Order: sequence, then structure tokens, then C-alpha cells
Amino acid sequence: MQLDPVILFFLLGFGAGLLKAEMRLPSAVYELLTVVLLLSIGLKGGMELAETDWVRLLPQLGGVALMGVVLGLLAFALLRLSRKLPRSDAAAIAAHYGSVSVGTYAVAVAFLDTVGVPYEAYSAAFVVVLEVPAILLGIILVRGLRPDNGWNEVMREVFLGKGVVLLLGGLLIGLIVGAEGVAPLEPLFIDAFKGFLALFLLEMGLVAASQSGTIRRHGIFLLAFALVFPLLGATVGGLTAWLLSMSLGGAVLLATLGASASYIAAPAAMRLSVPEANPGLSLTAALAITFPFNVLVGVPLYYGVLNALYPATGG
Amino acid sequence: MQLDPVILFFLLGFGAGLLKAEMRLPSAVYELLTVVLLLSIGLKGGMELAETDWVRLLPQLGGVALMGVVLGLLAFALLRLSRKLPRSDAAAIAAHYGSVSVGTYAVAVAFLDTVGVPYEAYSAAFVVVLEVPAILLGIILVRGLRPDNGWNEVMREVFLGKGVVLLLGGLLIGLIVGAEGVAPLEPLFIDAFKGFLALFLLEMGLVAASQSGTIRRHGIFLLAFALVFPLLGATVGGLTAWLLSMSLGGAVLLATLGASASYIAAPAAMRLSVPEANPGLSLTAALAITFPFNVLVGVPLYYGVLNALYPATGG
Amino acid sequence: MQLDPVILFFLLGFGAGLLKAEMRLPSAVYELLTVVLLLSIGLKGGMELAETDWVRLLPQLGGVALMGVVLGLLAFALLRLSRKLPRSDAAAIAAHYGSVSVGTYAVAVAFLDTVGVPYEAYSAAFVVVLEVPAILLGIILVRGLRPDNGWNEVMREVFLGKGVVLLLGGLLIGLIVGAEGVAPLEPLFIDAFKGFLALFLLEMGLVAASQSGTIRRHGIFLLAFALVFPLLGATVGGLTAWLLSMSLGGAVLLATLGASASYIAAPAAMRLSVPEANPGLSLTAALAITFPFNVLVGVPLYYGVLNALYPATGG
Amino acid sequence: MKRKLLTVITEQALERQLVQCIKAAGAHGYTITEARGEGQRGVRNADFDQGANIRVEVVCEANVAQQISEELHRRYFRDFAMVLYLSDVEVLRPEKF
Amino acid sequence: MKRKLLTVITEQALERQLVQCIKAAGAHGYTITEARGEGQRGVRNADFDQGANIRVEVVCEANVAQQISEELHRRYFRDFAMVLYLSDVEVLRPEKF
Amino acid sequence: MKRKLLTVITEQALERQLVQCIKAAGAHGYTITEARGEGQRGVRNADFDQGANIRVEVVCEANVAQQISEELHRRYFRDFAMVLYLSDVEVLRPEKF
Ligand SMILES: Nc1ncnc2c1ncn2[C@@H]1O[C@H](COP(=O)(O)O)[C@@H](O)[C@H]1O
Ligand SMILES: Nc1ncnc2c1ncn2[C@@H]1O[C@H](COP(=O)(O)O)[C@@H](O)[C@H]1O
Ligand SMILES: Nc1ncnc2c1ncn2[C@@H]1O[C@H](COP(=O)(O)O)[C@@H](O)[C@H]1O
Ligand code: NA
Ligand code: NA
Ligand code: NA
Repeated sequence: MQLDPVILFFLLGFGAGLLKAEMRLPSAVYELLTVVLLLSIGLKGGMELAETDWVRLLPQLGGVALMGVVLGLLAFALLRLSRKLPRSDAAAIAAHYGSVSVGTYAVAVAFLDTVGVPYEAYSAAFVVVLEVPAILLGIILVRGLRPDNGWNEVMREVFLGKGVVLLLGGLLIGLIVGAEGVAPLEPLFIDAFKGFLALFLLEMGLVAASQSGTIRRHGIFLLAFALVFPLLGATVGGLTAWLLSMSLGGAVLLATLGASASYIAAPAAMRLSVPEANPGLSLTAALAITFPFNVLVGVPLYYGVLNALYPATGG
Repeated sequence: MQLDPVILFFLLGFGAGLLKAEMRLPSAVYELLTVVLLLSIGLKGGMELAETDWVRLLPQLGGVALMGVVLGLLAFALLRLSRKLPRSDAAAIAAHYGSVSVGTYAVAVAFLDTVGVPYEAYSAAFVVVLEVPAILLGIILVRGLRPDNGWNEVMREVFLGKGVVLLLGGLLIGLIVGAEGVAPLEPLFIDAFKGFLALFLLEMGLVAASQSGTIRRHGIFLLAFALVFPLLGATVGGLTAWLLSMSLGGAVLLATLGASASYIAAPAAMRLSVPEANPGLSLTAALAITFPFNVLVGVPLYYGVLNALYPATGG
Repeated sequence: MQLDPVILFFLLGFGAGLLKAEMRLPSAVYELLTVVLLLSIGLKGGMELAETDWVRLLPQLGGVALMGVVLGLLAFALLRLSRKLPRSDAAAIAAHYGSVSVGTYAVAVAFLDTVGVPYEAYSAAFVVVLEVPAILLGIILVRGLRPDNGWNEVMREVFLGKGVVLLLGGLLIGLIVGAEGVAPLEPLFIDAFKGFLALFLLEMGLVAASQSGTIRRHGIFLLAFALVFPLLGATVGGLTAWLLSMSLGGAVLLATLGASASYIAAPAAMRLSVPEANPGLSLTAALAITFPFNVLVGVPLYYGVLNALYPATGG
Repeated sequence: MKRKLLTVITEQALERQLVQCIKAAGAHGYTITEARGEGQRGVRNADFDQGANIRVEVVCEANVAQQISEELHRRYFRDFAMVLYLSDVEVLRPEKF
Repeated sequence: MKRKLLTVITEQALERQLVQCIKAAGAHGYTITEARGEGQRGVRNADFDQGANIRVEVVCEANVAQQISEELHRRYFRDFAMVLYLSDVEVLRPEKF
Repeated sequence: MKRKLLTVITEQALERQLVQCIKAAGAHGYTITEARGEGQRGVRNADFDQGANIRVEVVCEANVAQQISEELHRRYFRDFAMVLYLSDVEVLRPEKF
């Protein structure tokens, strides 16, 4: 198994957090890191799109969006069948797991760079497309087609979060100006990518550690779900990649997206649209369990399995 | 017309702002970007000065300072002749338009880099010299020679703003250590310049959009002034460059400075020294109209016109 | 004497601060810079350790820790003999001067890079080892072996400050992944090091200037101590380096560490463990006198002297 | 002149709605500061994006304060972290409030 | 012991002058927090440098509070965004205020 | 229902201890905002890490407020920058405090 140095930054933050070290990146720094990572991923994807016959990809986006809905429904069904959680909590968690985490995607990208496996950078577009549908699904599962705060407000919240806007923005800019146009931006957005990712993961480690105290409170069931569902999600993601004829690298990315759970867009949207759901449950699962799992174990695991099983030429 | 990718970041921010996207760079990040851009522009200018017989340039600074006063008087005269605004508001707006915007200057620098036109980087010194005089003029136009808060306070406010201090500081450091001394600082201050500028323009787009609601409130007259005066300012700037025998690139920079309006130093100073002026008027004009105009239309326009008309060897 | 450009940033900040310029880096930016510098120094040290037989160094760490205690005792003895300060203040100041300043260390590193003198980058481990002992000593000198807030709390405060955690973390990561593993992080953590240091020193200049008003209040005795003790500390540091057979560069680093006074870890710990000590005294000494002295005069002086006297092959 | 000062401490996510509610009740202004804290719904600090609180102050007439309180109570107390309290203040220019 | 708490919410740009005025009136201290808000002069948020407010608290004797209020009123109410109000507080160590 | 609002302004370094003390006295919550200011122990601003203040608010019963005040007084007033004051507030859901 390859060791990516950025993972060590996550462990450093996690350890420091558990020991309650006197250290925290200010929220302004966290914001800056998020913005840079989102734009960086978007720009890389856009540059690739500029050299691709990207119109051909448009139908694929529909398939990927469908995958988000399927994952959300799957999570909801599992949680409801267990009879452990009320409908609203089950729907909220389903929204988180059907949606995706860009931070986890960035770790997978860094991993593939380190092991030297090529991938479809335009998968950044899949991140955009996966972010939203499961959140809408989660709301509909509780509110039906009439959310309390109205669809306008919901749509604004969901489509105009920074994840969608900056990824999409980066993609478009990269697409318009192409690799040559992006070149002068590379020192900040491309060359420093792994450095920023390291700082981001340091902070995420601290955050995950500070949240980890809540795991016990929510019991073994949540823990089990947050560890097992990613494997299901990764399988669905890998299959989708195969159906879309993506390369091995692309399959690892899509598996990672399937396995990842949203901890930015989904919590914000569910808090306002399904406020009776306990935000602690879904955030603990996504942030304190699934995120560390994917970063430390999941990504290399998905790569290992796909490397062994994935057909060399895609589906 | 050449398309600079940083412009697209401005449009991204502007669009996101108009759609009221859930996104904002924290003010600490905005501060950091401003500091880095100011130092970067200063250092570049200073390195060039180190290889120039810069004493020869000193008299030119007087000419440029005069240009700032002339532009301020011109703006004041126009606004008063229109009989639309009280003296204090006219003077405040004149102070903004006689002074300059470093952000706009940075966009012009990036533009010239992109189209590959050389320029006098020491023009950073002109930015310093242009920042102050029109602000003093604006105060004098209302208060005469006895400002309420005393000249001491006014001078501190005007000469010790971060614009003057950091530009001047960067210029001096660059001049003292020269290109070789600056080399180890280049990865952050020079190579990453365009990346930082892109982030800065993203934020400026958000800000401009959030201010754009006030345009309607202030009426068509302000809109017209904020779109037409830059053309006048650019003309005066281009002529000044010609008188100073600057290159085509330098003329574009000086035209841009003439066209630009201060939205940092001038608002702060006028608020305290001419508080009865409505700060919304001048800030809306400078930030929500003139800045976007210059970034999107002005800079390429000034370049286009000067490229056609400017005598190859300077004046 | 060689002139390092980063020093000029300190002077720029200091000058701007004395003139009360309207400028300040937000605390979030200061935090970010600190984190990056600490990780950067740690990573560099760790990469070197990865190529060294570092187990051999472990006993040396004991020697260096002892040096911290000796310096603390020396400072305490001098201050008590002078009969100018109560026991608690003397102990608090001793804790600051027996401990170290990573910012000063970074300046020495930059200086050696500029003059092209090689050094043991693993000295970052010495920084970690020097940070803590003198602080514990200071507490014991006042409280004996029973601090009010309990040893648990004291240990947490002292060992889990961001200095120790991030330096140690960086060292470990660098050691584990080696130079090759750190490579993708270099654009941010290594190449941009001097740029970040310049920004950091700009801010430190502002801070030192804002503190400098308190120098007068505390009298000539404190001023004298804060200027003379560094020379003593540098001598002890240089001797220690000689005993440890370090290179000339390493000796400059250890002399600088001996001369430097903590202004982050020590103030925080002493405030809680010896609250009756006047925090203004030690902070003024460390931050407003000793830090500027070392940055502007000390580092080049220690290099100059050691360059003349230090035996070419170490001890 | 006497007025009421209403202080509300609640989740950042509610800011938009809160402001709407304040204006709808007829108050002429409000002031917001960033806050963190602890209460029945656990610790809420600025450590992570979602977590922080806002502290909202409204100076207004007693009946307006009453109306805002009731409205917030009705809409948000069940599902959101929220605390509110009222106190008496004296203002110089009563026409502003 | 009874004292007055004076709270002033106004433009950041006035901080220096405000502090001078507070000290001149004889108050022994003040506390400032960053704030944003809305009032007669529109929305003032931290979105852009110029825009934000500060919230200044002074605990002092009634006549000092009175004097500061009047001074601020006289000097700044016409041209600046500013709100102020007074309330009663009890302090433990009256000699500090 | 009547409750007391206790406001404490003190050094950031004391946050952990303060929170312990508040909980030990039986209060059910607290709110913290970042602050700066000036008092007997000089200017304390956010310019440098060490320097800033926190402003802590606790709504609680009068005897709890009394107890916290006395405890803080006893432990911290001699050596730390600290100001505290009490005021009367009305709360809607008294069981929370
Ligand atoms: N007794 C209290 N005094 C002051 N602030 C409180 C109190 N209880 C709760 N809060 C604040 O109100 C927020 C929401 O409270 P709760 O709904 O009880 O979780 C908390 O995060 C605190 O910031
Ligand atoms: N009724 C109010 N209650 C609380 N804060 C207010 C109120 N009115 C105004 N403010 C604050 O005071 C600032 C200046 O108010 P104004 O001068 O009315 O624009 C606003 O930006 C608000 O932060
Ligand atoms: N009279 C006062 N009114 C409001 N805040 C005060 C007052 N005196 C002190 N403070 C605040 O309490 C902190 C500590 O005060 P002190 O212990 O007097 O230095 C100061 O830094 C101020 O933020
Ligand atoms: Na997922
Ligand atoms: Na201009
Ligand atoms: Na030392």
C-alpha cells in the first residue's frame, strides 16, 4: 500500500485533536483552503474538458446523477429497515451519503497522483452533479413535494452553495481558457495543491477528533452504518464507472465519490429544510467516521480492489 | 481582444453575488490578498528601479501627482456644473476619482503580461504618488485649509494607509536588494501573483455584486458619471504617459490609473474628514460601476486605442 | 555583513507600527503563517533525519535540553542577584529566555541560506527539545513541585502547544516519507518559505512596534537584561554546538536558539501557572527588545563571531 | 425614553429567517455579533463551519419585542438551539426604535 | 453597587474618536466587539472593509454615561450610523468604574 | 420570568477555567464573544495572540450568578484582567436557565 504524505497530516491533526492540543486553524483559513481546493479541482477538470469532446460527456452526467439518487434511496431503505431511526433522521443521513465530499475526492486525486495512475480529471464535473440530487431526495422523503421553506429557498441553498459554484466556476474557466490560459495560475492552484490539501487535512483531523466524542453517544448502529455503507457506495461507484467506460483511475474516483458523505452542503440544507432531524447524527457519521475511514482506509482499498478486478479497458 | 483568465474569476464572483450564492471570502483572506498584491507590485517595481537611473524619475513623480489633482478638479467641476450634487458629495467623489485603485492597476499589469506587452514596472511608484493628492484636494474643496479633525490626523490617515505603506515598502525593499535579493521571495510574491489576483477578483466580484443593488437608488446620473469619467481619466493618463515618454505598456498603465477610482484609501479618509458626504454615493460609483467597467471593458479598450494611436517611441 | 531581504520586511513593519500606520495582518493570517513556518521547518528537518543515522542524535537531545535548563537558571540567578524583581517575575522571565523563539530560528535559517552556509536542518528537533524544559523550571522555581493548576494541566499546556506539536509533526512526517515524499509539498512548504517568513516578519515588526511603548514603562534594567542576556545565551549555544560537534551553520542556529526568548509558549504557560508574575515584563523583554535585537543584530553577529572563531571541523 | 432590548442567541443558519422575522414585526434595526457557547443542545463553537452561533440584539418597543419572541418561540424553539431574553434600556432618540 | 452600562453601536471608522471621548468623560474602561447590523443608514455588514460596525460597552457612573451620550450625540449623530442605549447594572467592585 | 444576566469580560487564557466554574455553579449554559478593550490592566486588543479578551454571558438564577461572581472574584481578580457585572433580564422559558 502506498503512503501519501498528506494522509500523515490528517493523522497529525487527529492525534493533536484527541490530545486536545492548543491548536486550531482559524475558520478564515479553513475557508481559504476550501476555496482554493475547489477552484483547483475545477480548473484541472476544465483544462481537460477543453481538450475533450465534452459534449459527448453530457449524457454521462445524467447517469452519475442517477447514481446519487440510487445511493440516497439505498441508504434510506437500509436505515428504515433497521427500525432504529425516525423517518426524518433516516432521510437526513441518506441525503448526506447520497451526496459527496469534495475533500475525500481531493484525497483520492492526490493518491492517484502519488501512485502514478492516470484518471479523468473531468470527473470534477461528476462531483458537481452528485452534490445535489440526494439532498433534494432527502427533503422529498420527509416533506414530499412541499418543503416548509419553499422550493425557491431550497434550490438556492442547494445549487448556490460554494461547492457547486466554485467547482462549476473552475470547470468553466478551465474550459474557456484551456491549459495555456490556466498556466499563469498554476503556481497557486496546481503546484501548491498538495500543500493546501495537507493543511486542509490537518484541520480536518482536528475537526474529526473534536467530533469523535459524539460517536459513543450515538451508539454502535451509527458506527456500523458509517463504516459499511461506504463499501456499498464504492461498489456502486465502481460499477457506474465501468458502465461509463472510465479508466481505472476514474473508477477509483467514482468509487470514492460513492463512498463519501457530504459534510458541508448536506448539513446546511437539511438543517433548514428538515430541522427536526438531529444534525449531530448525520454530521458525526459523515465527518467523524466516514471521512477518516475513507481517507485512511477506503481510498487505498478501493484502488487495491479495482486494480485487481477492473477490466483494463473499462466497460 | 485578448481574454485574461483572471477576468473570468471576477465574472464568477459577480455572477455568484448576483445569484446570492452562499459564498464569501472571509475578510482576513481579503486582507491577506491585498497585502500580498501590494507587496508584489511594489517589489516588481523596486527591482526595476534597482536597474534604472531612478533619480531621473523623481521629477516625473511631480508630473504624475499633478495629474491626480487635475483629475480631481475635473471631476469636481463636472459634478458641480451638473448641479445634481451638494458640494460635499461632489468633492468626495472627486477625491475618489482623482485617486487610484491598486486592484485595477493589478488587472492592467496582468493584462499586459498576458498580451506580452512590456511596461515600466516602476509605475508602481506612480500608484503611490497618485493615491494621496486628490484626497487632500477633496478635503480642501469642502473644508478649506482647516479640516475638522486637524491636518495631523488627516495626514496620518492619508499617508499611512496600507496602500501607500506597502507599495512604498515593497518598492524600497526591491530597490535595496535588487532582483537577486528578491529571488527567494519570488515563489510567493511573483510566481503566485496571478493566482492571488484571481482570488482577489473573485472576492471583488462578490463585493461589486452586493453593492450593485445600490446603483438604482442613486440614479442614472451617477451611473453615467461612473462610466464616462474613466474615459476622460484614461485620456488624461495616456497623455501624461506620452509627456513622460513612457512605452506603450506604461501608457496603458497610466491610462488605467487615470480611469480608476479609489475604493480603499479615499472612502476611509473622506468618511472622517468630510462626514456629511454620503459614503454610499462614491463607493457605489467606484466599486460597483467603475471597477467592473475598467476590469471588463476599460483595460482592453485603453490598450486597443493606445495600441493604434500611441507613437511607437513614446512622446 | 550580508543583508537578508526578509529583515527589511521586519523593518517595514516596525516603521509602519511606530508611525501608527493603518495596517495590521488579521490574527487568522498570523496563525496561518505560524502554522506554515512551523511545518516547513519541521519537514526540512525530518527530510534530513531520513537520510541520517538519527538514533545517534538522541543522546544529543538530552544535552540540548540541559542547555535550556542551564540558560533558565542563569537568567533567574542574574535577575535575583540584581534584587530588582520579585521571585515570580524573575522566574517568569527566566522561563522565557531558557525557552526559544521559532521565529528567530527561522530568521537564522534564512540568513544561512542567503550567505550559503550549510547547516544541520535537523536542528529543528533541538527547537522542540528546548521549548519546554525552561518553562517547567520557571514554574518549579515559584511553585515548587505543586503548581496550582496541577501538573496535568501544566503538561498539557506546555507539551501540546502548537510549537511542539507542529514542529514534531513536521519532523515525523518528513522522517517517514523522506525527501521524495515531501517533494509534492515543496511548492507551498519549501519554495514559498522565505515569502511566508517575510510576511511573518512584517507582522512581527508591527507587533514589536506596538509593544515598544511599554519598554519605557519597565525601565532601563529590563532593557539591559534583554540586550545582554542574548549574548550570554548565544555563547552557551555556540559552546553546546561545539560539544555536539556540529558544523558552523549548526553552531549559528544553536547560538541563535540560546539567544532567543519564547514569546508564544512561555507567556501562555506562565500566565496560567504563575499568574502573579507581570506578563507585561517578560513579553516586552522577549518581543519588543530581544526579538528585534536578534533579528537585526544578533544573527549576523553570532555568524560573524563564530565564522572567525569556530573550529572548522566542529568540536 | 424606555425601550426593550431583545437578545437572541441561536444557530448561524437561522440568520436570514431571523432578520425577516425582526423586520416583519416592525423593528427598525438589529445588531449581530458572532458567538459561541453551550446550552441544552450541546457545545456550539466556531471550530467548524456549521457550529457557530449568532447573537442578535434588537432595541424596540415592548410589544414588538413580545411579538418577535412569540414568533421565534413558535417557529424555532422545538428544533433549533435558541435562547432569548429581554431587558429594559433607555434610549436618547426614541424615534429611531 | 449600581452603575450604568452604556452601549454604542456605530461605524468602525469612529473607533479612535469614540475611545478618546470615553476617556475624556472619565470612564475607566471600555469593551469592544465586532458587529454588523442594519438601521436607518442601511445594512452594514463585514462583507467589505468599510462596512462593519463596532459595539462598544462602557460601565460607568450615571453622569459619565450621560456626558458621553450627549457628546456623541452632538458630534456624530447627524453624519454617522450610530445607536446608543443605557441600562442598569450591578457591579461588585465599584471602585473600578 | 426574572433571571439574572451575568457578564464577565476577561483574558482569553481563562476560558477553560471560567467555563468549569460556570458549570460547577449550576448554570445551564453560557455564550462567548471575542472582545478587546481597556481597563486597569491596560489595553488588551486582538493585535497579538495573547492579548485579547472574551466576553462571557450567563443567564441564570440570582443565587447562581452570585456564586459565580464570588468564585471568580476570589480566584482571579488579583492576578487577571477581569470585569463583571449583573443585570436583570426576563426569559420566556425559565426552565432552561
Ligand atoms: N444560560 C445561558 N446563558 C447564556 N447563554 C446561553 C444559556 N443557555 C444557552 N445559551 C446560548 O444559547 C445557545 C443555544 O442554547 P440551547 O438551545 O440551550 O442549546 C447556546 O449555544 C449558548 O450560546
Ligand atoms: N433598533 C435597533 N436595535 C439594535 N441595533 C440597531 C437598531 N437600529 C440600529 N442598530 C445598529 O446600529 C447601527 C447604526 O444604526 P443606524 O444609525 O440606524 O443606521 C446599525 O448598523 C445596527 O447595527
Ligand atoms: N468600565 C469598563 N467598562 C466596560 N468594560 C471594561 C471596563 N473596565 C474594563 N473593562 C473590560 O474588562 C477588561 C479587563 O479590565 P481590567 O481588569 O480593568 O483591565 C478590559 O480589557 C476591558 O475589556
Ligand atoms: Na456518496
Ligand atoms: Na483615477
Ligand atoms: Na533561549
